[in-house]
Amino acid sequence: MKSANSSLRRNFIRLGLLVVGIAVLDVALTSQFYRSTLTLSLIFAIAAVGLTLLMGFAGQVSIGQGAFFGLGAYSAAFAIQQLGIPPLVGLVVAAVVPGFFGYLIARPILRLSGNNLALATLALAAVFYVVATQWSSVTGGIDPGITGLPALDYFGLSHIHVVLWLAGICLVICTAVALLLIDGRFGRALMAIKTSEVVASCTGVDVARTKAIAFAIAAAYAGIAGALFGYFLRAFNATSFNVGLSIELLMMVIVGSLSTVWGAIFGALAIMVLPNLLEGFDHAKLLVYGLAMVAIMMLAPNGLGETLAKLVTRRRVAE
Amino acid sequence: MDSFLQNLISGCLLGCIYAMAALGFTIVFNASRIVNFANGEFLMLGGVGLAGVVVTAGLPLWLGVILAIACTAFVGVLMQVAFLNNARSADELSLVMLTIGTGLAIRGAGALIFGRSVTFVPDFGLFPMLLMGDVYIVSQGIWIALTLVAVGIALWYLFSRTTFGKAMKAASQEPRAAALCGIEPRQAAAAAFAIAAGLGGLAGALLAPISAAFYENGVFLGLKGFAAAVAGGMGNPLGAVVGGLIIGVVEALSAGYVSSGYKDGVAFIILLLVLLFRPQGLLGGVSVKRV
Amino acid sequence: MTELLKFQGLVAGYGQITVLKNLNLTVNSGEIVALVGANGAGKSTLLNTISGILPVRSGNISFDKKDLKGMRASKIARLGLRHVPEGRRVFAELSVEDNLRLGAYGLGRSEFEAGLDPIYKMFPRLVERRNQLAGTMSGGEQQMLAICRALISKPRLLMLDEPSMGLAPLVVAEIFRLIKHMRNELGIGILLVEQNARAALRIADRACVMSLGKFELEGTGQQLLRNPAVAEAFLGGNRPPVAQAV
Amino acid sequence: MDRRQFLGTMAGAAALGLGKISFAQSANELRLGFLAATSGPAAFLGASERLVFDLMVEQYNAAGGIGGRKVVPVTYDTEGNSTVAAQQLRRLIESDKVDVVVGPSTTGEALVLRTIAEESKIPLITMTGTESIVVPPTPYVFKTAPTDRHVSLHMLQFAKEKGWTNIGIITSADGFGQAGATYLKANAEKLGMKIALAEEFGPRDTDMTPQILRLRRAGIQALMIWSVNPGPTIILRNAEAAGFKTPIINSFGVASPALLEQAGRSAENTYVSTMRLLIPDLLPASDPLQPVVAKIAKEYRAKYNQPVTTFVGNAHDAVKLVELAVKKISGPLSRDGIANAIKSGVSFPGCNGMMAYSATNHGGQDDTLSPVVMVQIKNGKFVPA
Repeated sequence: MKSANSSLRRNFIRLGLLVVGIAVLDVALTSQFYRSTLTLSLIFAIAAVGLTLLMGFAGQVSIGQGAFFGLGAYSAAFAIQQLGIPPLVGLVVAAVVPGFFGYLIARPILRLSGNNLALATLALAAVFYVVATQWSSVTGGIDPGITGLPALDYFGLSHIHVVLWLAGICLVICTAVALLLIDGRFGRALMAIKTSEVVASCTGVDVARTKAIAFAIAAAYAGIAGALFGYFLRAFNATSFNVGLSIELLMMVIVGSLSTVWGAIFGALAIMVLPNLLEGFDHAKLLVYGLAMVAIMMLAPNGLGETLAKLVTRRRVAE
Repeated sequence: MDSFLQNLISGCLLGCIYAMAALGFTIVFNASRIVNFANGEFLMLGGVGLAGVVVTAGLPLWLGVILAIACTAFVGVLMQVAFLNNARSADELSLVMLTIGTGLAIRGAGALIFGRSVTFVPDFGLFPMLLMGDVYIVSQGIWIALTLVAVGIALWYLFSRTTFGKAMKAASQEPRAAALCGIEPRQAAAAAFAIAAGLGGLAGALLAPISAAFYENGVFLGLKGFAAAVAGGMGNPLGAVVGGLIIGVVEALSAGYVSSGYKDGVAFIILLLVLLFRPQGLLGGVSVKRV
Repeated sequence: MTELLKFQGLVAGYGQITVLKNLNLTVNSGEIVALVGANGAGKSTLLNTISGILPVRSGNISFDKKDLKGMRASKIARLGLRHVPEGRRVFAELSVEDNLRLGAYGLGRSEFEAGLDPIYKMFPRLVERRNQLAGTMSGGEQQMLAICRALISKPRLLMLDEPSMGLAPLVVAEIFRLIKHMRNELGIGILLVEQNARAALRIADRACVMSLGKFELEGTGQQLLRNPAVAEAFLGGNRPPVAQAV
Repeated sequence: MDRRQFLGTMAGAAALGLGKISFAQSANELRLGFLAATSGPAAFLGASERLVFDLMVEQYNAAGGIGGRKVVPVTYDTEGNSTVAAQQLRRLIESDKVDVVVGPSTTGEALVLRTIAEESKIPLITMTGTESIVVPPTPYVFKTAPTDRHVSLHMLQFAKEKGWTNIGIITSADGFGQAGATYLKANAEKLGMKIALAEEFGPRDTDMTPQILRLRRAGIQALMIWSVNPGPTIILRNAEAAGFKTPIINSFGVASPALLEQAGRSAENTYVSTMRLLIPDLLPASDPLQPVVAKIAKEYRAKYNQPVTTFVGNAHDAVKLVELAVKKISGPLSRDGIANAIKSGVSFPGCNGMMAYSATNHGGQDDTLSPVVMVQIKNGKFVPA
């Protein structure tokens, strides 16, 4: 137990460093472009941390997080525009609604496993996309979608600064909650389920309920991220929440590392920055991006983050 | 009644294409237990390849179809030999991501080589359009249906009458035991990829005259093919065909009687329902459990 | 009697773990060499390394004077060195006859049909079940099928991994009869890994006791049967006779 | 080690931010940003817009720039994705320090970019048709394409003149189609016409026969299609096959010579409501836009050896607007200066109509002259209807 506590302490030190890192970057980045890339990375990292909890720790694959991301964005927008709820409270709505739906859906869907679970969640994302494009009285469809979300210029700071910090704070809180959950009874139950559901249920874990809660948490995280995404752009439409988004979120987790929440944060940053680095390839961008993914999955199947981390350790040991 | 019949026929033709996409998934899954997310891109490649050869380069149609099949089959083998074979991890998830990455790369390459425009290819011709009162079947539809029948028979023959087909099945069920019998599992997998990709190329080429070739078509065809393969029972070729036809028909009927906007969701709702209530698929038998 | 399989200084393992530590052995045609040892001694690892499933780290290994190092499993199988893996591993979703057909994979159709007759003669039960899915047969039948699947290719050396595991005593007896038949009538060299050490040593011409990746003792089957250390470790040496009978 | 990895990443990100190339801003240049989807589903718009942009920039610089200012183009692909578009716009503003941005070409992207342009105070000249982009006008956002309202009104008025008042519509389930459906329905009501049946189809559908059959049963006098290819071509083919004889009017979404090639015989006798660029050689000399349209069409064909699409006009007029605004400024260029120059009044005959920008009109078209004309396909050619 002592080692677990010390690892928890180490993780919280890292969390502190994350805050410092964001602050340093906020000052260091003079360009709104890089600042907005950072903001988007932080936003996607929230969803990725949730997905890591579900995939890395509970062992349940989901290619449907984009649906909850979109659901969060729409419910926050609805809360603000139709119900007159302030944006900060809107974030809570954006966590609760997807979390609730996630819990409802999780019970039947998580009876599946492996490829079938992946496909079922993929189907979920596809169905959500169709509903988002068609239910235009609520979502605005593809055109115009949701427009006219308020600028968040609190404390005399500009919208982009406020969203950056809002995303940063949400990421830190969500990561802290994830770390505490992993470290506690719930985390042990998740890992027991990942190892063997039969063994887990024999040791008194309510497998179905635990999995459903993990799914609901991942959905809530995705929802918060979706709401922040909507706040950030102030206008969005259904095309942002197609199946590609779900796959991108999955990539973030896998490219980072499945075994730690830090991998998810790293992965979100990597996936957001990578396309910008490929700008020079112009028309070959998609080809190069695909090949880069292939190379990562071939050479670093445990995630780029984890592999880089190992390289660093090995060099340090060699020194 | 006529319009019901017409919807049914339209749905069947659409279903034939989905079925061919689904067959590709099933063949690859049968030989290597990999869910190949790049499968839809094979169809895309067949379409834009045919368009490139026939419309841009002006070669005859029959040659274009052969080239489209040969090129996609080559891409399929390349994918297996260069990427999947050399993956460091055989973990299901990283292999799936590998196929997703390959799919992106194929899409990018397709756009780069064949351009980004929407291109129609001339009908294959030969058959007249069938007209029965208000109900009709377009000539290309006859091509598609006949091809599916031919492909179905060929695949049935391959997998249940030839030793090589059985070796492919064996290699996926028990790769080690197959290797110990002198079967090279990698060869079996490469052959499966060649067949699946070639089939995708053929389906894409058949589709190009009626829906146009476009480098982004692969995603949507892949997803529908997927839904069909899983609904019919992953790994069961007959199931892939039945799954494809069911999804095609239900889509056409829901477009005809409910709403064309929500139609695209239908395939995935079927997929969800099948997964929840019959995870082995509509035609999937109870698999033989090892003792 | 000709020399078939020979390895010297064989080292192999999984990942960063070395399991086999410097092993030397020769197996000739028409003899049974038994490998006995506790769980985890490395017996299955040795067979997997010989048949090409696991790579050879270092050492020499040859079959019929051909270097096996770096050769793929499928190619080794076609040389006439067949491995019947632990747990039988029949192709459950194929018919019995298709299983046998794949055993003769790479051989001509006529050779397969010629090989089928003697096998069906030996096991009339397989004829009855030729169209049944292999996975639906009993454990003993599956084991017979797994051995026949290897036998149909007319191998010169057969490696059997735990052929008697989990089977009823009558079936075990039948399997051991088959093993002797293959040596005596067909002149096949056999490398046999068995938990049932007593039965294995009884029919073996030579035997090795394996422990922690090394050969601890070598000798004829009879020598090892009489060796008190072996009896102590594997044959339930000092236990009362009643327990042995069970 | 995790900390190392983390710090390394942060340092890398910081280096990205700090290490960017800083451009030496010269007083004698116009830094002109351009955003359009040259890949993705909207590439059919962006690709030709990008070509004419490149062509015009080349011409300006060959002639010594705009008002003596060298034009420095910076272009990015938005992939038709509004998130990517937002990122690229920020990059243009912050890293590339452009003075004005032309683009994007889809409504979804434009709606997102509008808020950023207003926040960052950069003039943005969009090439989209959605009126809500510039109504009510915001200080920095303009547009050049005819609005969906203009085009839908034109289609409906044409039908009304022909005596077709019972109308069926079929639109794609994407942004373009959904906007078209909305405007067709609203304007039909204003004109006292009836939309008997409104059908939709998925942008990647392969067979619209079910919709065609239902439209046939509805007893309509004319069918209006509002989508971009391949959908409309498939509809024309399905309609021909099903013996659908009702007149068909396509929107400007298919206004491209490719339609003749792809739809072939099935497009015969159908109508297309299009910007003038589709028929540059058939415009009457009396048409005030004829010289402009004929000139750019000739130059485009000469340079790229391919037929000109109507969307070229959207980019042409946008660049032209920039040119005229910049020419009005005598001192150093500024973003506010360009926006104010446009708002103080810029008028010119464009490809998309008599453009007249002012403080209240950020959309350009001046309502005295329809930005679109109706053409019919006869013997495999477009002719004025």
